[in-house]
This record gives sequence, structure tokens and C-alpha cells, in this order.
Amino acid sequence: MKKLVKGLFVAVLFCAISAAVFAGGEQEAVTGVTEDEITIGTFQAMSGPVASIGVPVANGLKAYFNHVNANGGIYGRKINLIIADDQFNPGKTTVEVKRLVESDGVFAMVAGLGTPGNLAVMDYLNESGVPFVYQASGSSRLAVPPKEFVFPVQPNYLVEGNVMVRYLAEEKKAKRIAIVYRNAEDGIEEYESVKNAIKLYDSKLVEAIAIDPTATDFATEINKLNAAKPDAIIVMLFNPQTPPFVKQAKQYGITKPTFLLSYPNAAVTFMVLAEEAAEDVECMSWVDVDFTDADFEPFQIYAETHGEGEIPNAFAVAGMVAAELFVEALNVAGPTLTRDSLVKALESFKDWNGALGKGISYKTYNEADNTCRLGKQSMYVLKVKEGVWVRHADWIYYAD
Amino acid sequence: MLVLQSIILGIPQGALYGLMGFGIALIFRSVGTMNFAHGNAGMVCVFVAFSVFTATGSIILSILCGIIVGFLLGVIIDKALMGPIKHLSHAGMLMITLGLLMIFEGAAQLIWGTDYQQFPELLRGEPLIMRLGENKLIMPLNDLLITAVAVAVSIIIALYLKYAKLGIATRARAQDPIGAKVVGIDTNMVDSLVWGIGISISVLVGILIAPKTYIHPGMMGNMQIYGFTAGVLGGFESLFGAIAGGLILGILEKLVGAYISPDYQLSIVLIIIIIMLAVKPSGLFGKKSSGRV
Amino acid sequence: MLDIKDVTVKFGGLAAVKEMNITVEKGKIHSLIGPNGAGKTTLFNVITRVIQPVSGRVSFKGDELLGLRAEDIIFRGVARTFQNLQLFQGSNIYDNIYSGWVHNYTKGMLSLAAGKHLAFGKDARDKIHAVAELMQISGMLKFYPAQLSYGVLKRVEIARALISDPQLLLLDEPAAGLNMDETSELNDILVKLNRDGKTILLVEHDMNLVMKISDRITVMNFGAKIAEGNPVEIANNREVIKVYLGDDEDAAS
Amino acid sequence: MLQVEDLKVNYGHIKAVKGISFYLKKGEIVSILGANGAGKTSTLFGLGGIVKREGSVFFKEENIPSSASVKSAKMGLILCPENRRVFPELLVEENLRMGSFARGEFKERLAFVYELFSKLKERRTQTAGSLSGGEQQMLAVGRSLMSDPELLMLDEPSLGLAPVIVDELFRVLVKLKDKMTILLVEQNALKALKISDRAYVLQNGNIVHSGTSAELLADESVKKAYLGM
Amino acid sequence: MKKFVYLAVIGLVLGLLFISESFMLMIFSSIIIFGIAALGLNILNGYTGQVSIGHGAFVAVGAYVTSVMSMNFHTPFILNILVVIVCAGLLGFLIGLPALRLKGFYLAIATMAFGVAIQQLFAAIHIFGGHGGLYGIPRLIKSEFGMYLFNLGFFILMYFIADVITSSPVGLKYRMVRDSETASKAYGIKLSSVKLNAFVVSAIYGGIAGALYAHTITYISPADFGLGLSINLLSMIIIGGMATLEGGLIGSVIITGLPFLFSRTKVPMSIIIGALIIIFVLFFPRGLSYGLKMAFLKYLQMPLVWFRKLRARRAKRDGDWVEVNGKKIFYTSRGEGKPIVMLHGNLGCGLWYSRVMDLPGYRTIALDMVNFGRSDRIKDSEMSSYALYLRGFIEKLGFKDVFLVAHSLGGAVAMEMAFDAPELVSRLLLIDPCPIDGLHTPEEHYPFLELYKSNPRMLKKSLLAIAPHIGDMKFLNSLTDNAYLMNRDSFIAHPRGLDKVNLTERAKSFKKPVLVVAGAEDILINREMAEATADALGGSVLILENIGHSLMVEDPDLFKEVLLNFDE
Repeated sequence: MKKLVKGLFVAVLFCAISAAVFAGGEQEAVTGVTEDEITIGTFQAMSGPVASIGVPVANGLKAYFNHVNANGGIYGRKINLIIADDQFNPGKTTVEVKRLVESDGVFAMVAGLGTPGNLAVMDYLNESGVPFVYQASGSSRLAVPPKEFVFPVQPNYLVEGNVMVRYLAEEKKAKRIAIVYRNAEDGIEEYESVKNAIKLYDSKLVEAIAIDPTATDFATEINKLNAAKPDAIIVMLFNPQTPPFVKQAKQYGITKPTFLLSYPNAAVTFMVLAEEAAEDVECMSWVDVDFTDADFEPFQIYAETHGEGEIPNAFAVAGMVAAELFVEALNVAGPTLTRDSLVKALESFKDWNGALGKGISYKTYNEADNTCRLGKQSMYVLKVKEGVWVRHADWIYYAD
Repeated sequence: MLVLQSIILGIPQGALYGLMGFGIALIFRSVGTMNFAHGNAGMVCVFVAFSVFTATGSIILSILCGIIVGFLLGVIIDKALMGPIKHLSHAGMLMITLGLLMIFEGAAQLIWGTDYQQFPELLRGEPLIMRLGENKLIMPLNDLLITAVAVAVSIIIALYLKYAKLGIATRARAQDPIGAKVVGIDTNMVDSLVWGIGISISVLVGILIAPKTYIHPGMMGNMQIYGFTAGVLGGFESLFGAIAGGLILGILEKLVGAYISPDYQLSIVLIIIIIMLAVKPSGLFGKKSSGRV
Repeated sequence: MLDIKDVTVKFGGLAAVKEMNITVEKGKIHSLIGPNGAGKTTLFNVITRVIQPVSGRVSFKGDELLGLRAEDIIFRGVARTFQNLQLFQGSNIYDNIYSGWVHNYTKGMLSLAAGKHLAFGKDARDKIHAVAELMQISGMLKFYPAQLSYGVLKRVEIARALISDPQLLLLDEPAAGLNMDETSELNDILVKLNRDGKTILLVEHDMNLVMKISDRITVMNFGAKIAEGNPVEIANNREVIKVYLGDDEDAAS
Repeated sequence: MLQVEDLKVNYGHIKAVKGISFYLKKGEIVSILGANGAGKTSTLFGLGGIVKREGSVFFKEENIPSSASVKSAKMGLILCPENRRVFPELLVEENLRMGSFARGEFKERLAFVYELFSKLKERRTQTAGSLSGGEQQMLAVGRSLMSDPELLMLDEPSLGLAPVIVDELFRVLVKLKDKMTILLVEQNALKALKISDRAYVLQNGNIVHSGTSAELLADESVKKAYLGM
Repeated sequence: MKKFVYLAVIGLVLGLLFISESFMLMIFSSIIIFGIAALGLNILNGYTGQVSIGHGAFVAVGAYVTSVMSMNFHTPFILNILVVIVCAGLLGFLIGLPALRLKGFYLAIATMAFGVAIQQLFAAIHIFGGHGGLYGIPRLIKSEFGMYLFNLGFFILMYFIADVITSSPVGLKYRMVRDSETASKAYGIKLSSVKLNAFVVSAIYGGIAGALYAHTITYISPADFGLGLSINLLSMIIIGGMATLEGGLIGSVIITGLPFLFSRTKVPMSIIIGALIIIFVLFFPRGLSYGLKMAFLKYLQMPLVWFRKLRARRAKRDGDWVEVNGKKIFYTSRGEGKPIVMLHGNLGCGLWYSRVMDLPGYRTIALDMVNFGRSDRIKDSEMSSYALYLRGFIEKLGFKDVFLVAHSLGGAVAMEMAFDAPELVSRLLLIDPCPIDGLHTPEEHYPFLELYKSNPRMLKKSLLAIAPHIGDMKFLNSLTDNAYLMNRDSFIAHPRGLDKVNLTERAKSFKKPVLVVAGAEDILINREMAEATADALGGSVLILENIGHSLMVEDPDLFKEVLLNFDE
């Protein structure tokens, strides 16, 4: 009996080892690309506290790719998008991205959401040679130092901080500037950038307050802010925190200074949550979209998938920008698609303008050139007028 | 000045912590279960209130619905889950409530999603501003309302427990369950009632903070931790200890935020609980260190 | 062997035990009886160091016990059982008996790496089997307390107390909850233990048992000793009868 | 008034009451005697619905199910439990008010109880926990009387009381005799027998003797049950 | 020791199976890592009974300490892990101190507060990366497979250590503290030192898990170690099984592994885990590990049972069938002369006498009673029914004055028949028979008897226990095979039936010679029982040293000698 068990055991072990050895044997010509399909992946917080961003980004991606597929795909290939839910938990992102690359065999990654998750997987993707186009994150570490297969699009927070100060100092003539920022990597990055940029001007940073990313009550912080008497306040907070912050600040009597929000807040959600406190608040933006124009073509594309009259919010638009850019790159890469040809195609972009994304450039990869993977470097300003975002100032560029 | 303003800011916040702790202490004292699902039970009902609000547009109706559903939820928890396990160990009850905590969170995610939902403030308008020379002290109207409601609710429940027949019966049941049975008090009914009231209070707290935190599945997480802290600080043995504990906590928190750093607010508060528990588990206002442990 | 001198215990101002004096002699079975609330268990708890008396002295073989903590008592050769079974429900009978011996393992965690516990366990095994044999529970060592009858569990308790080979055995109502047969078995066991040289202090309500096996009986009421003597003396003591049956004179009138 | 058949009470492994039957007629005082651990308290707990029991209990010709403490209290089957079990942090008057929770007109009964135990009236704004042992026992009895019991079950009312107070308590019991039926569990056997009509002797969960008080007083077996001789 | 080899081998095979899909290895690694943390929590919560819902803090400490050290100072892992052990242990000690005074809910609140406070502190301190956490933590081993093996190795080591601790006197002290503090004190246990010990050990487990986590996932943030993780760890041991070593790992498979199954659907995990916790606490408080063990004992060996049955049926046995009341009875007959009929005991068959069949001058007949061996099944399992069939059997074969030999349960049948029809019996040799007034089996043994039905290993062991000197294991094996031919219902029915036997009255009229033989080492029938039976029958007793319950299989020659002596 014992012998039998042992024998069986050895047999199983043998099978297992041979399976392991031969499993990787057969390789496709190009991973994720067949005659009629291109498989790509993305990771989004489809559940959990950040799902309010992840779900619209995914919706934007889906809408655009559906549209492309409905119109015959790209060189006859349909795009198959796999969305992995990482709940904004980088531990999960790592596993999910590995699963996409190794198990699902995706050709490329598009539009991963979140600074932590993107930072956690960028090196892995780069080393695996999987093109990673568009990160929904403003961290400068995605672009600097450059990574051959990682293509950021959004302006990073270094850029934003700089642009914000330039705008406030030059256009608004603000002398006393305050900043409140998320006490996290992204917030600190922007704070450092603001601190450096302000030296270029005749203005002063009168107060800098770090805010716990989980806080819901800002009374103490506002109290301090009030004491500093600023002319303008840079608010580097994200969705669940920005509206109550602005609301409470106004309640506590800070009505005069300009509130200038970071670009992730440029969405209708802000207006809905902040209600009348939203009025006159300004916000950075990098996607040039008039949300009141329902006939705008990308909105039509969005409505095809999500129903008549549905208008994408800023996050959905971000998803669509990513998809737009990626599809364009596929088109440029031509019918014989490889990862290298995709990279080449992207590197050929010079101040490219799509329907949504504008002014996007890359250069040929050179590890010494910190500007070869920068994507976009200019922004403009929106302002709330009677409950809608209205374009308020024109493109502003990074100031050295 | 900062001290005064911090204290003024701390009061409404503390009143909510106190109310939360009051609900937890009420259930714990009367029934003997420390309810770790207290916050999330309230959260689910706040979502219900929110749904009613979006459907009807009436704030009063939605709040009423939320509180009534909260009461029913409390009764259901008692009848369906706590009833069969009253004989179980404390660890068993603890785990059941932890399980509930997760189920409520998941259910809210499933039904209402993870978006932040807006719930209107009950009182709007210019905040109260007091000028003291150069400086001014500010108290928003809604915070004023929060404080008033918290105080009113505690007083109402205090009166109920002191004078109503069922209220006295609730206290009697807490002090001697067998004594309560022999005089013909339906202890099961009293337990359900206590659960109902307890959860209703949690719903009320949820509705009061909703304008600040917005409605979402994690809205009551920290609130519950503060509720426990308030209870520990004031002593679970006395209901009003919880209210006082909450107020102390609220003010302390704002002072820490103002003078040390907002980053350390929660940690310091929590370390206070541990020290408090180690040094005087009966709390600042508890009479004796024994009792239900 | 055990001397209790002028022990007074108060609970919130109320005296539960008043100036008690008891001397338990070596090799005897000494019983402590009295109605509910007489203070027997309180006195018991004083000896086992659960309660600190207000005044008085408790000495065992000349050593003062009152300075010790409850967990030190066993090291002095005093072992006890509990009225309402304090067995370790999550351990089998073997381990339950073992737990009466395990306090002798005082080495630290690192000794485990050196395997010191193995030899200890081996020694313990022989003791456990010997005690189990004595208490006639050898066949039950693998069972858990919840699987066994109350009578067996009572014997397990005594086995656990016996394994450390104590000089004084404190038994708290060993017969409570037993049926007639089990009580008579218990009777035999106690007599045998006593014959083997164990001194026993017994708190018990079952008067049949007490009268049969005790060498000496102390009767308590309202925290004080009201009588002491051998079983025959006690059975005929007017005070005792009054305590147990009520006011005799009243009844006669 | 009360008919009990084959009453059994178990606590897990332990069989506390092993199938006893007895009855009470209206207006009687009946004692249940026995040594500690004989199953007296368990019997009363079983009757009062505090613990689960087997066997049938008929009170006023109506079957009382197991664990129906509310129902039995409403019907007037009232237990005054061992160790007083008053509510220590409630005032004396609140304790009494709880006594009339299930039945009984509060004001009317309050007057009755205060008349019976004038001490309680003096102490009515004190918490029950601050009373002395004897006063607490009076409060416990008083609380039971608040519900206008038809059958009052008293569990060791003399426990831990000084003899003078015991005498006083028993005088009150005699006074109550014409108003209600009483089932008395007592350790003080001779005293109990003196005021009761009949008695049952419990030993190890079984009834070993029963009879009128006079018979039992003359019988040596009671002594044996207590002293084991 | 076997356990650890199995664990290693199963782990290795699983790893090899998924070697090409490194994300699966990563999931396995996570499962193993949280398994270590849960194992530690189980030492504290399961074994020592101290609730903790702040255990995530220790994992955090391990993760942060090793990350900061290796990222900033490039220290080797071995040094890191030592520092982690010290830090986590110290922290465990610190929270253990206030916890000494707390129990139940208060302890839960204190540990929860502790867990959240530590998490918040890490988030607030800049060197730990704030809320964003740390990333780019160096991997110890480049390949995912290597990292998995590393984690597996650690798990097995930690499992082994936990095994040593929990089965040592220290582990016993843990359990004592958990089950009764009063009794622990009375038996010399210093509660505070035992509790602190458990806190420290458990914290170290958490710390080590955290260190492995950091180097495996390479990214950590305070959010990973919050209340959620603490509750998850608790869920693992509840679902897996409290106070079991394997419980944590089993729980981790579900709590850590399951979410990856659902990551592409919209079902929130918390609802599933929450429901699982409640279901397990209410209905399966002993957890999955117990369930799996029972399933293993009950069902997994069923094929072996069928195999054994088949083998028993196929085995060659010479013999004949006789039909009695429509039921066929199988018997083996040997030799010629004076007839001896031999009856086997419970779980037996004629084969038990196969070593003693050769008796010159006698015709030995060993039968399989109905319900046993190759004979037919009947509906009930009563001794009286067996006696009726036995009588029919003897009459069918046309014997009168039979020499009846009976073993154990067969003894009850033989007596029953002999009292019914004394004319058929000349003398009675009873080998360790069922006592004249029945054999009581304690109620607690029945669940085990139930298990014998489907667990050949346990059955074999118990047969060995009643025939300790059998010597020949092959013979024991075939006896075990044949035991499974017995009616399945009889496994339980026989002990119940033997309990009811009472033949004392009827024995009085029996006048034939009787010898009761009993082994001194018999664990079922002791000397007193044998003597009582002999007394009731007016026979004599023979107690044999160095013999257990079954003389004829333990010492065949002695059996023959006894038999021949008795017949003279």
C-alpha cells in the first residue's frame, strides 16, 4: 500500500515538473496580437473608496474602444480590453498586472489608475518590455528618469505646481499664497514644486498645510489658514476631500482669496458635492473640453456605449484620451504590429493633437534625456461660473 | 485664541463622538455586547435615508425613514443573530459583530456603490462669528445644530431611562437579568428595544456628519473608533460618561491638531485609550473597575 | 500541618469570616461544613490565596502562606479542586492532568530549541498514567471534558490535584452533583488517599460523606466557628442541629 | 392551584432535579426542604421559567410552558429568588415599581408593601445597593408582593439574616397566608415547618419524603436528610 | 515530522505547476505570508485566548523595519529579520502589558486602538513614506519561484516552531490560561508571564510575515496594515480553525486567495468574508480544519474500505454454505471426529480460528455468523437473532452435543443459544466473552465506532489493541479486510446490543461444563467480569498471562492446549 502511494506520488511529481518545463514552450509571434484581435489590459479601482475615479476611467476606455471596434477595428483587429480591479491597493496591482502580462498575455497596458499602483508596476512592465501608455497619475517619477516602455501623458505635479504659481503670480497678482496639500507622495511633490517656483516671483508662501488623506474635518487646518490671511490658496486635494474643504473654508469665512484646485478636481462631481461653495473656485486642467457641448464628437462616442445623453466626466475623458492616443499609436505602427513598432510609433509623436488630447510629444528613448517621456507640459485654468466649469485662462507653460 | 477656537471646534465634533459612544455603551451596558458593527449599521441606514431623500426630496421624511430602519435593523440583529448566541463567549459575540461590520460594508458597496453621495446640511446660513478684538471665533450653524441635537437626544434618552417604565426595566435588566425575569420583564423584548435604540442613535450620528464626510461605505469607520474611545474615556459603566468622554475627546483632538500636528490626531487619541484602559478601565467617570468585562 | 489563626475577611465592611481558628493535623481528613453563606468557601479562598484577609495568619508546616500569591501555593505542596469544575475544556484529559504538573517546567522559550521539554514530558507521562490508574480514568485520557460524565470529571479534577503529590489536598465540594454510586466511589477514593498519607481539607455539603470519612469536622455559621469535633460529637451538638434544622426550642414550643 | 408532574431540570451534564411531582392547594403554605444542592432552587427556577425544564406544570388549571417567565409572572406565579437579586443601582421605589411590571396596581400595592415593611418607606429614595442585607431581603419580598401574587415562591428568604430579622420575616409570611398561596424553600427547616401546612423533602434531586408539617416534625428522616445520619 | 515533509512537497509541487504563471506564485506567496501571521495570531487568540484585532500592527512593523533598513542602509536580510524579531517582540511586549489587565471586549478595543494607532503613526512619519508608503523594496530573490520557495521555507520553519511551542509545556500553559484563569493560578501558572509570552511570540510571527510581505510584494503602505488586515487575520483563524496549526493557512487560502477570484467581478469581498465569519462562528465554531479532518476520516478513506472489502471477498477461503431460514451461512470445516463449533466475536469471522482448526480427533467448524463475513445479512443485529440462526445451523448440520467455543460477542450468542437449547450443547469454552450481565460501552466511544466504518487505519489499530500479541501483520490485515464484510449497521448496533445483554437469571438452569478463559492484558474484559460470568454459569476461570482479548489468534498452541485440557 505504502509503495503504491509513493509510486503515485513520484508520478505526480514527474508530471508536474514536466508540465512546468514544457508550459512555456510554445510562444506566439507577438504576445497579445492575433489576426483579428489585440488584447490589452488596464488596472482600475473598480471597487473600494477610489472607485468613483476608477469606474469612469474604465467607462471612457470602453466607450472609445467599442467605437473603434464597431468601425472595423485597427487593420482588421478588434481591441479586447481586460480590466483588472485592484481597489487602489498597490499590493493587488502588482499581482493583477502580473496576471495580465503572464496569464492573459496582453500586448500592452493602457491607463493604469493611481500613483501608488503605477509606481509599483512601472519597473516590472518596463523590464518585461510591455508598452505602458498613459498613467492616471501626476507623479513625476513615471517620466523622470525615462523608461523605454512607459509613456506618461498627464502633466505631472512638478509641472502643475510650477504652472499654478506662475498663473497666480503673473495673472492674479497674488502676493500671499498658501498651499494645502495631501500628505502623500503626490501632494508633497507639488508642494516642493510650488516652494521652488515661488522664488521666481515677488510672492510669498504664507502657509503650507499638509492634510491627512483620510481626514474629513478640516476645521483645525482652516483655522490656521485663516490666520495666515492669504490672497490665494492652492488646494492639492482629491475628490472626497476637496469639496468639503472648500465648503468648510467658505463657511469659516475664507471667501475672498482665490481657490486654485489641482487638475484631478476638474469634474462635475466637484460642483455636485461642493454645491454653492463651488462658485468662483478655479481649477487647473489639461484636457480642452467644453462639457456643455453635447454634440462634441467624443461625447457622441461616449453616448454610443453608455446611452443617449450620457456625458463623460473628467475621469471618463481621461480614459478616452488614453484610448485615443493608444489607437492613434496603433494606426501609426501599421499592420505588422509589434511592441517595438508601437514604441516607435509613439516616439514619432510631436505636439500631436487629437480630438481630446492636445500637444502631446515624445522623443526617441535616451536614458540621459529627462524630457523624452514627458507627454504634456502645459495647462490652462477653469473657473466655476453659475455651476459650470468655464475656461478662464489660456495655456500656461512650465516656467524655468 | 487658537485654544478657544479649538475648543469651540471640538465641541460639535465631540458631541457626535459622545453620541456614538453613548449608543455603543447603551447596548453594552444593557445587553452585554460590544457592538463593533455599530458605525456600519448606522451607515447602511444613512444610505437608506439618502435613497429616500433622492426619491422624495424631503429631508424630514428621509431622516425619519433612516432612523426607523435603523431601529428595525437593531431589532433584527438582536433577534436573528444575538438571540441564539447569548450563551456564547464574548469572543463569539465580538466576531459576529465584526462579521456584520464587513457584511454591512459590502452590502452598501453592492447596493449603492462606492461613490461619495451628497446629503444636505440641516441648517445653512452665515456662521456665528464672535469678535474678540483682533480675532474672531467662528461656529457654523450646522455645528450648532449638531451640538443641540446631541444634547437633546442624550437628555431624552436619559429621561426615558429614568422615568419610563420600560426605561427602568432596561436598567433593571442590565443590573440583574434573573431579577428582571422574576418580576416579569420580557428581557428579550428589552434587549431588542435597546438594540433598536442603539442603532437608531448611530443612524442619527451618521445623518449629522453626512454633510461633512459625504455618504459612502467607509463614512463611519473612524467615527466608530472615536465612539469606542469616548466610551472608554468616560467609562462604559455610565452612559453619560460616554457623552462627557466624547466632548473631552473632540476638544483634545482639535488641540492636538492645532498644537502638535493633525497627522498625530488619531494616534494620540488611540494611545490615550490604551493608557486609559490599562490604568483605569472603568473610565474617568466609572464607579468601579469590575462589572461586565 | 495547616494552622489558621484569627483570620478575618471583610467584604465591603461586612465580615464574611470572623476570627476563625482551625488546625488541620497531618494525615487527617478535616471537613469544613456549614450552611450556605457561612464563609466556608471564603476561608478556602484565603488558604488558596484568592482572597486577602483583613487580619490573621495562615501557616502551612510553619511557613506563612499569606505573603504568597495564588500561583505560589502549589509549590508549597498545597493543591485544590474546584466546586464547579474548572477543567481546561480545550484540552484532553491527559493534558488536564498534565496541567497539574506543568508548573514545574520553569525554563524559558529557548529551552524548547534545546529539546529540554521532551524529557520533562516523558517524566510527566509516567506520573499521569500512575495518577490516572489510581483514579480509574486510564481509559479516558484521550477524551475531552465535554465528552465525559460529571462523575468522571470530578475524578479528573482530583487527579490533577494529585499529580504534583501535594501534602495537603483542598477539596471544594467534591460530591456536589454526583449520584449515589459516584459518591460512594468518591468515598472510597478519599479514604484510600488518606490511607496513603494525604492530608485532606474538605468543604462538603453531603453530610453522609462528611460523617463517614472525616476525622474531624469544623462547623461554621455567619463566618464564625460554632463547633468542632469528631463526627459523633458534631452530630449530637445542639448548636449544629440548630444551624441545620432551625431553632429547636421554637419548634418544641 | 399548582400541579407539577415529573419536573426535571438539567444543567448540561448535571441533573439537578430528576423528575419530581407535587401540588399546592389554594391558601396553603408548602415548604420544600433539603440540604444544600438537593435541587430546591433549581425546582423554583424551573417553575418560574428562569431555566429550561422538562415535565408539565399546571397553574390555575393552565399549562405553563418551559421558560415562560413573562407568562407565569402575568398569571401571578411569582418567584422571590435566592440571594435577593434586587436591582442595586435602582432606588428602592424604582425596585418596587419594577415589581409591579407584569401585574399589580402600583400605587395600591405600594401602600400595602410600605405598610408591611415600614423600613422600606423610610429608605425609598436610597439605592437598593446601599441597604443592609436584611433590608434588601425585605425589599426582595416586597418587590414580589408588588405584583399581587397568587402563588408566591420564596427561595431561602432567611439566608444570611440575623435571627431577629428572620423572626420578623416569618411573621410577615404568616400575615400573608390568607391573601395568597406560598411555596417556601427554606434551609431553616424547623422554622419553615412551623408555619407551613405541608412539606416535601428533597434529596439529590428527588422527593424522598412528604407529608404534613406535623408528621415531618416528628420524623427523624428530616434530620437525616440534613445531617446525613 | 511527516507533516512538514508533506507540506514541503505539496508546496513544491504547486509551485512547479504554476512556475510559468508568476502571478499565481505571488498569490501563493501572499497566502503563505498571511498564513504565518495568522499562525501567530492563532497562538495568541486560539491557544491563549487573548483576542486581538490589532495584529496588523506587528505585520506593519516587520514590513517597515525591513524595508527601511534594506532601502536606506542596504543591510542583509538576515540582519533585518533579527531586528524585526526584536522590534516586533518589543512591541508585542508593550501592548501585552496593558492587555494583562484586560479581557474580552476591553482587550478587543485596546488591541484595535493599538493597531490603528501604529498604522497612523507609520502614515505620519516621513521616513516611512507617509500615506503613500514605500515602494521599490528590493527583492531577495529575483525569480518569483525562488521567492515563493523562500516564503514556503519560512512558513514550514515557523510552522515547525509553532508545533514545538504548542505541544510543549509552554503550549499547555497557554491553553490553561485560555480555558480557566482561576484553575491556572491554582496550579502555579503566572498568568502575566504566560500572556506576555504569547503576545511576544505572536508579535514575532506577525513581524516575520510583514518582512516577507515587504520583500515579496515590494510595495507597502499604511493602508495595507489597517483594521482591515487585522480583521482578515482574525477571520482566517475563525474560518480555518482556532487553536489548530493548519487553521491559519487554510483560512488564508480563503481570505487571501479568494479575492483574486473575484477581482474581475463586482462582488465585494467584504460581504463574503463577513458572511463566512458569522456562519463559521454560529455553525462551525471549530473551523474548516476540523471539518476537513472529519471529512478525511469519514470519506477520504472510503475507497480503501471498498478495496479492502473487495480483497476480502476475493481471497481464497475453503468452505461451504448452509441455508438457515432462507439465509446462507458460510463455514469452514476441518478434520473428522467430535464436532467443535467455533464462534467469532464482533468485527470477526471464521478466519479468526484459522490458526487453530487442526485438532486431531475433532471436526472443527468455524462459521461466519449472519451479518458477518461471507454469510448473508439480516435486518437486526440482536444477539438473540444470531442465536436462532446458530441453532438452525447446528441442527442443519445434524449435530447433537456440540462442543461450543465462543469469543467475545460470540460468547453472548453462544450462551443465549445454549440456554435456549441446552440439549444441543455438550460443553462451553468462552474466550474473553461478553459478561453475563452485558458489556457497557461508554457513550463517548460511539463516535469513534462510527469512524471505524470508514477508516481502515483506525479499525486496524483497534483490532491490534484487542489482539496485542498477534505478531503476524499480514494476518491482522486480512482480519481487518474481513471486518469490513460485516453489516455496516452492526458497527453501532453490536455494542448497543451487548449493553442490553443480561443472562444472569437464565444461566442458573444451565448445568453443562463451562470454562471461561480471559487474557490478563485484555482491555475489554477484566478478571472480575470473567469471574462473574463463570460464577453465574457454575464454571471455572482461567486467566492467562501475556494474552490480550483474543487467545486463538495471539497464541494458537496455548488455545489448543486449553481446549484439549478442558475436554478431558
